[in-house]
Amino acid sequence: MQINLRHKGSVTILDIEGNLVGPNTIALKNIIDNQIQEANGEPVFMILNLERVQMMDSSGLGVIVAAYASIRRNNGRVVLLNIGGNIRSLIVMAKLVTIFDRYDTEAEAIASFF
Amino acid sequence: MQINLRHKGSVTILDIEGNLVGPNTIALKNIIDNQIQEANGEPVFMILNLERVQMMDSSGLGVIVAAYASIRRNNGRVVLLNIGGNIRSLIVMAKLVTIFDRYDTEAEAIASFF
Amino acid sequence: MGEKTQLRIFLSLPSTMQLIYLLDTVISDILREMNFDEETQEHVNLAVIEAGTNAIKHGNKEDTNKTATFEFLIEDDKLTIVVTDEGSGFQREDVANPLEPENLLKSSGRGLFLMEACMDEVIYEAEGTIVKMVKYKQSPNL
Amino acid sequence: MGEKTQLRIFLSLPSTMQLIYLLDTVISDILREMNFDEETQEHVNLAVIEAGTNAIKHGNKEDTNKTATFEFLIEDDKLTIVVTDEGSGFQREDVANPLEPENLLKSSGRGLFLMEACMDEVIYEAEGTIVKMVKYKQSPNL
Ligand SMILES: Nc1ncnc2c1ncn2[C@@H]1O[C@H](COP(=O)(O)OP(=O)(O)O)[C@@H](O)[C@H]1O
Ligand SMILES: Nc1ncnc2c1ncn2[C@@H]1O[C@H](COP(=O)(O)OP(=O)(O)O)[C@@H](O)[C@H]1O
Repeated sequence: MQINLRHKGSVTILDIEGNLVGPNTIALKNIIDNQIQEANGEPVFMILNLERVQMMDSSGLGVIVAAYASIRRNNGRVVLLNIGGNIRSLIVMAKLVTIFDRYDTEAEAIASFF
Repeated sequence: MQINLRHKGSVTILDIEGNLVGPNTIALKNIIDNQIQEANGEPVFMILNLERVQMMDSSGLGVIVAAYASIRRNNGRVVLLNIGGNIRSLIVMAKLVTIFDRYDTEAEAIASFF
Repeated sequence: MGEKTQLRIFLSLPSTMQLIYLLDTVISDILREMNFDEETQEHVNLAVIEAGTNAIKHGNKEDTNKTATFEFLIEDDKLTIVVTDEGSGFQREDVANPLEPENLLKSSGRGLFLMEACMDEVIYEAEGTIVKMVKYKQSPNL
Repeated sequence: MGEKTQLRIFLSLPSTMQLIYLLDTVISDILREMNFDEETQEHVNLAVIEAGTNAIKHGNKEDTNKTATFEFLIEDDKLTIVVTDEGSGFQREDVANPLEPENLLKSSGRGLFLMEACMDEVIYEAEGTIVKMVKYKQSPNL
């Protein structure tokens, strides 16, 4: 499990590699919570790049839903980049399709914030 | 487990990929036995390319020792190509170092027969 | 009488989430060996991880002196998985539906739902300390 | 009293060589998690496969109604592996030494030797139907 944090202008990009399953999800939760805290009430614009995530369980889903909820509270937004078939079907099953915008290129994802 | 059979002149080359462990070793044994049978008493010159074999157990070792013994009977020879550290140490432990000639390039291995 | 193949694999783990990856590799191997199609492999894999997580976290409360057990019964036409824990159980009907609008943004509560969505059968026994799940080779409802 | 970490993982397999790869992935995962160095991982992995192969082939004679069991006891300073079968056992001293010149070209008979070469301790109990093997984090003789 590896998470790389990048900033492009006001946009925070997390490149995630590995399975978002079980204890692995805690690392992601901590990084996201940190970013929200550092924003100090300002809106956060975040891209979760899931290109290298093969599998996600309900804990992983829980982390990104929680991120969505708290980031929205300050008028920020979380979007998903490069999700594969597994994770797409997980999001569909959980009826979260309408909640998460999904993009296939980083440029599109960044543009969506402006 | 995948085994590719090639011929270069009178030399038979087996490129082996996967772990030579448990039931996997049977496939190798069958291919070797076949080659010996087809040679019909003529000497067999065989290179076992183990570059893509990570692990070998005593069954795997048994197959190559048996190959050595029956090929030698008809004045043929088996040599090993590209063995990694694991397999080298297995061969050392089993005191088979003096039995198997080992080469790092296919050209050297082929040249060794002439 | 019954000459069908039936293989029983049993795994018992101390209750730490640190070992959930072991469960992951075991079920992945079994699914590959059984030649389930890739989507089914992902579904069963997910269901087993959810059930294992529940047994370890909710059932055994991550007490490493308690064990979570996993029985995999491989048959020609189906895979049955029985997960047990040493906890005090729960009532399935007390668990809120994660698809209800008021629950959609909750960060938890989707495990049982996903198990039931991914498997052909999910049966809770002994107050929910035993979860029995079945996946057929040919899904009966397809 | 004894607050050391001790995790007990238990795996039981029906006796078919088809499932030896499951044993392989389980022990590989455990060794990686325990942070043994790579060479030690390879050695223990090999020893476990040899012991598992013997339990399945020689002990249980590949009868899928008989089980081979594997207990992995993870402690801070060592890994203990106990392999059992339901066979009738054997006498260690009856097995020929594979390093003797007359045995060097035999195609079998190296399993026990490799187990003993790769582990720090190998103990045969119950007529050889129980094999107990230990690997220390810091090999005691180094
Ligand atoms: N094995 C179990 N033992 C005790 N309680 C359980 C068990 N499995 C599930 N539960 C209960 O059901 C609830 C819902 O579980 P689940 O749908 O998996 O979501 P989550 O694990 O995210 O809470 C849990 O919060 C717990 O109260
Ligand atoms: N678990 C076991 N049950 C019964 N016999 C065994 C067992 N393990 C080993 N043996 C006996 O010891 C012999 C040597 O075993 P081993 O050194 O592993 O070589 P191999 O398996 O190639 O014969 C076997 O042939 C068998 O007769």
